[in-house]
Amino acid sequence: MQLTVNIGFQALAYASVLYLMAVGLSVTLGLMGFINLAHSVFAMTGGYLAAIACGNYGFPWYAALVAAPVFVGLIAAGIERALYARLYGRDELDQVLFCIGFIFITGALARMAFGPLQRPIALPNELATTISAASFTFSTYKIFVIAIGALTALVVLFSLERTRFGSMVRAAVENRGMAESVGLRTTLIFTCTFAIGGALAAIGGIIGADLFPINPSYAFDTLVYVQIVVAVAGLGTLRGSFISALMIGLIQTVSGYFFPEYGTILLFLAIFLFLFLRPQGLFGRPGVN
Amino acid sequence: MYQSRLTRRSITKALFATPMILSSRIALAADPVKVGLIFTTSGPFASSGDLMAKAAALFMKHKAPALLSGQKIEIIQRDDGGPNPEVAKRLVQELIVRDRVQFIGGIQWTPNAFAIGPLLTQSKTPCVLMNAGTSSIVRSSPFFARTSHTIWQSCYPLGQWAARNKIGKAYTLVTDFAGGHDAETGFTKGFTEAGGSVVAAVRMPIQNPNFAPLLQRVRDTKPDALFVFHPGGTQTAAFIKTYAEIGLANDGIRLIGPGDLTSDEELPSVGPIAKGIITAHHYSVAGDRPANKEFLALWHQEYGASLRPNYMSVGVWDGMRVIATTIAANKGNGDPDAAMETIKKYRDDNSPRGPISIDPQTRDIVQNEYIREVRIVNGEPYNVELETIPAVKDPWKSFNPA
Amino acid sequence: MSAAAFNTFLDNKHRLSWWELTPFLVLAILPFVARDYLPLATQIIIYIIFTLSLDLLVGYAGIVTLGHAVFFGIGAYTAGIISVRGGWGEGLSGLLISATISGAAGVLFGSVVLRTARFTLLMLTLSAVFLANEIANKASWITGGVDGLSGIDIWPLFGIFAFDMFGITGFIYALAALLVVWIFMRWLVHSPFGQSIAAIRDNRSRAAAIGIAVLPRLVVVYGISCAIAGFAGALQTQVIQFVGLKAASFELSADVLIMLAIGGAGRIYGAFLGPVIYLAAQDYFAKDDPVLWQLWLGLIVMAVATFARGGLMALLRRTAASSAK
Amino acid sequence: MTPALKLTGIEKRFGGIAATQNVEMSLYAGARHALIGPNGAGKTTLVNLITGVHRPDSGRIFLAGHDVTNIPQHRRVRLGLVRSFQITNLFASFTVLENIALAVAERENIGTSVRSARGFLTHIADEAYEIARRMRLGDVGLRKVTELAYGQQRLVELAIALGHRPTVLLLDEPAAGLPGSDHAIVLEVLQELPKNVAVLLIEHDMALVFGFAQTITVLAEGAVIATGSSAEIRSDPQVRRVYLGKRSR
Repeated sequence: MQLTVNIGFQALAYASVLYLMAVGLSVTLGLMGFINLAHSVFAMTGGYLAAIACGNYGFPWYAALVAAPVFVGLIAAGIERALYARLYGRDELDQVLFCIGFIFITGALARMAFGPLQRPIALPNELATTISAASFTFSTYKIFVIAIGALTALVVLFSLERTRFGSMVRAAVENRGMAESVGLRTTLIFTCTFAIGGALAAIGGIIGADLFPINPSYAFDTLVYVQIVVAVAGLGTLRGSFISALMIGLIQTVSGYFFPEYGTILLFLAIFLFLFLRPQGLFGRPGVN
Repeated sequence: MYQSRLTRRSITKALFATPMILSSRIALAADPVKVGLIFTTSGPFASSGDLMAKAAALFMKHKAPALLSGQKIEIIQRDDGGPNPEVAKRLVQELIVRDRVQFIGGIQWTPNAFAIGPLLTQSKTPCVLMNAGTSSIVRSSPFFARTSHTIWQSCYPLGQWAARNKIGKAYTLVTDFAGGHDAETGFTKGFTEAGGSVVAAVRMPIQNPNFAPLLQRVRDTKPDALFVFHPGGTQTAAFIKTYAEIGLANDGIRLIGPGDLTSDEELPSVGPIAKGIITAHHYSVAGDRPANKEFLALWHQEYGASLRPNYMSVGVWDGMRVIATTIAANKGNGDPDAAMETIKKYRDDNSPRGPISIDPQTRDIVQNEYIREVRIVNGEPYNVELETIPAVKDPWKSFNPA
Repeated sequence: MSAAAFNTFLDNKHRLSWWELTPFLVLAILPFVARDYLPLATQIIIYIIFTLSLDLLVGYAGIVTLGHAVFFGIGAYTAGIISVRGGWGEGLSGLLISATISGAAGVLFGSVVLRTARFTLLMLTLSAVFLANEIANKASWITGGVDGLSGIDIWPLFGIFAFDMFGITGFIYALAALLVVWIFMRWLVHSPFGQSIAAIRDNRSRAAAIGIAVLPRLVVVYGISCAIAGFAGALQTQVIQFVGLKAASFELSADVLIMLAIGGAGRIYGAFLGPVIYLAAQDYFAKDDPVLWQLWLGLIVMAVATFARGGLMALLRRTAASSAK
Repeated sequence: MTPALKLTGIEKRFGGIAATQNVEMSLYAGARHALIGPNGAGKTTLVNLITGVHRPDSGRIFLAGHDVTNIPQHRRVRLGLVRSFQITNLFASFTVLENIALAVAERENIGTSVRSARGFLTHIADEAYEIARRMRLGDVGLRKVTELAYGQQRLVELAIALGHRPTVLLLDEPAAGLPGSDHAIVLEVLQELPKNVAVLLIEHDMALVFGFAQTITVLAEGAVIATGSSAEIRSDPQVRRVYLGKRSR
């Protein structure tokens, strides 16, 4: 019992971070067919901004958690218009290379500006504590992380289902040609969703800094985890990411607990077999590729 | 100088026979002696390599001129990008063949050190290991000497100390590579010989993003202490944070390990939660010795007050001193056997870490080990030295005679 | 315009031009002019062979993969294990055994993953390379794990030429291997089989409609490419007498993709240019400032992807065409 | 006499929608047969079923008496069943003649050959040129297909199909996207097709259909509603209602 709760709790915290870091990706992929291996760059940027703001300028952590993602969202919008937009519709080789180049550049810039050491983001005191209930001990911080993850998932789902913007995004993801023919401005929709995706990744970068430490090779270190969340969720779906992040979080945590020596093998073996048996992912439609 | 010797005949000869490069390496005293240094200054482990490179530069600027009395040294620094033995091997090959260095130094990683051993033997190039800590490395070539430490040097005495200090059951958690294996076996031997018992021994991947489930398992096993070895750097803070968060400290499970666990430069970013961790190691910035004070003064003057050096920096600092002393003693004549003889006699009673010497039999370092505890001094966490175990030789070599 | 004109056209397109031999001429004189650079040149040759194998997939068959280092790694480890665990140090047979094993692995892997396309294919190859890396890491009793596999002893070639520290034997050995691979590749891509592979790349559905069994033919190409990649891996093991985890890493997969893109895919000689430029520039710039090198590399790769599709080969071809006018 | 192509009771559903319902059809050698129907009638689906891109849910397909219902596309091609595409579908990095030669090479079974390091063997080159000449592509044979005008690309589309010496040829809207003035050339080319080939022409342009076909089948909502000569079809009241009615809407 205690074990289940502890493992579930850790898995949920891990999944929340992964979900935030990856949710924007499914949009990039679904909407424009762009294979964005460099999505973690936005999480890294968010992490660095928060670390510098809090560490060097005494910014309150909560303020950074709000301000940094907004800032990253704006940067993401600019980069999407200036760079990404040039490669829509290109073959996957060009897109993959573009992303690798982008990761190299941002990694080098981060190293030049902030040095090679990892940048800690100091937590507010009230979060750096533990809460005990009965025989359980939970980290307050992780509870906060899970809350943010769950909240974001709810907000994303709600706005997709219930808002005008959300229905436009859904229409554009599911059938871009049709959406354009009824007059939706897909370019604008895409820039907006790209920016939102970047901002969410930035939140993930900040609150996940203990799981994925902020350092210049961040985007490479996290690349595969973020990509497989989307691959497992499936293309053309915006709802599967949370469940897929949760599955990966569970595999990571359970194998880390019971088979610490073989955790990574099990994770990638599971992903490989899953994708082979179900190439469209959990919620993707067959044939969307 | 070298280029002019490459006549057509020597090239033809080189193509058809294994040439003697020894002759081409003998330089006049006025020529700079070339020293090749290999550090890890890019990739995920760049932070520690940076501290090593800074120590080398600091030594060359402030200490080398006085030692060398006019003899010039040219440093050629290379980046191996992390535990990449194939890269290290190619770099060393180029340093020897293309740049004609007389000494190799640096080498943060055990696998990289093993990869270059045959090259050193073949070319007779002395190499001073300034970090890699697996005991058996120095046996792989007679041209290796070490100024850093061996992992057994700290882990074996730590095992003995733990058994003496009310730790009956220990859980070991080490990174799965040669260094980690040394830590596991060294600690276990010292600990069990003194009466302790190891309840579980887990090896974790070298790049592990998620310590939580590993530590949750430790908590559920309820040992008296958790012995941990990982290669420092970015993992330090993440590990200790998770340790605090899972609540191991609350359950009274003590965290112990070699000094890599609480590497000095990372402690400020870990913060007060590191308090109480017990480690055994040969160097702490908090070490109360005049030579250390001087070293730190130079360091902070050069690199600012906020950046701390660590044990790796000191390994390089002393290693550079070994190389400079050797060059001065042999007047830069480039004879590798003479150089090795000089190195074997090296001793320095005033290293920042205390008295050190090179064991002439094993070419490995002999130094004090300190049992330290992380304490908050002036608001910042430091490894405060509690006990001194003087002049420790590498225990592994006495248990495994050549 | 006549049938004869078409024959002439085909002749011109497929026959060997004099300039195709220039890379070999340049490499052949290298030992006489730049002896100190032989280890670097040998590394470049090994990467040329590896890049050629990727060119067959990406450039000719249109299959983009993020996991080609899996097969380089299989070849590299096979060659190392034969020597260290098997005690067999004969070089040529080591190369052949390693290439055969990675080719067979490629056929198996290809017949699984080639049923998917685009993103899923990329993700399968990506998880495969992380999986392979972790297997090599964990199976340390035969691979040496993170510490790598050392103690590889390759007997002197033909019992005479030992692998020396200066890399002269290694260089000539690698150069001969490159020559063999190049002759094979050139012959393959200019054959009707090679043309049909390019037809599949251009248009899969039309290829099926003219009677090409698309999947089996791609699987064959995949196997061939993996065999060549394994051949390159084995060559590296034998020459540097060490195998580490990097031989089967995502990092290496990305590096080789970059080299191919800089040189230009689908043209054979792009696979020559890319590694030369990449490794020579890395040797020159990265030593002093790896961070600045990473920045420049990133900028170049992004620029190639965005503006200079077809890499240097396309650029050279355009320059040649405009100067001919 | 065995029909060159025979369909019996072909059914195909996508999700809940019946794309093809109980289609029966027979083409004999030398047939000039047209398949017409409004947009969405299931014409292209039928072509995909015949060629093997999709498998029917029920029904059987016979090629010269052999049941080919369950064999893959490339093997049907080898049995002489060849198609052209409605949307131009060429090998973009090759010249016109190479496009044709690729098809000829597959028919000759040398697509897997590595004997010749010169690309294609001489007799294949000769045959490719001959087909190009017949299709009025002789002059542009050495141009990349992507450099051609659209009308010429449509002709390459046909030429590739002929490269296989088909016994049954499915032409999916060969004149699609061409201005009316060019239809005459297409008709001319079609009328010069080898006499013994069974041709199934799918087309919207009525002038082309009536000019070419001896027999016409009308498809609506996946089902055959009429088959007959052009005169019979013109006067069929159901066809007028369903087909022409829809078109005029």
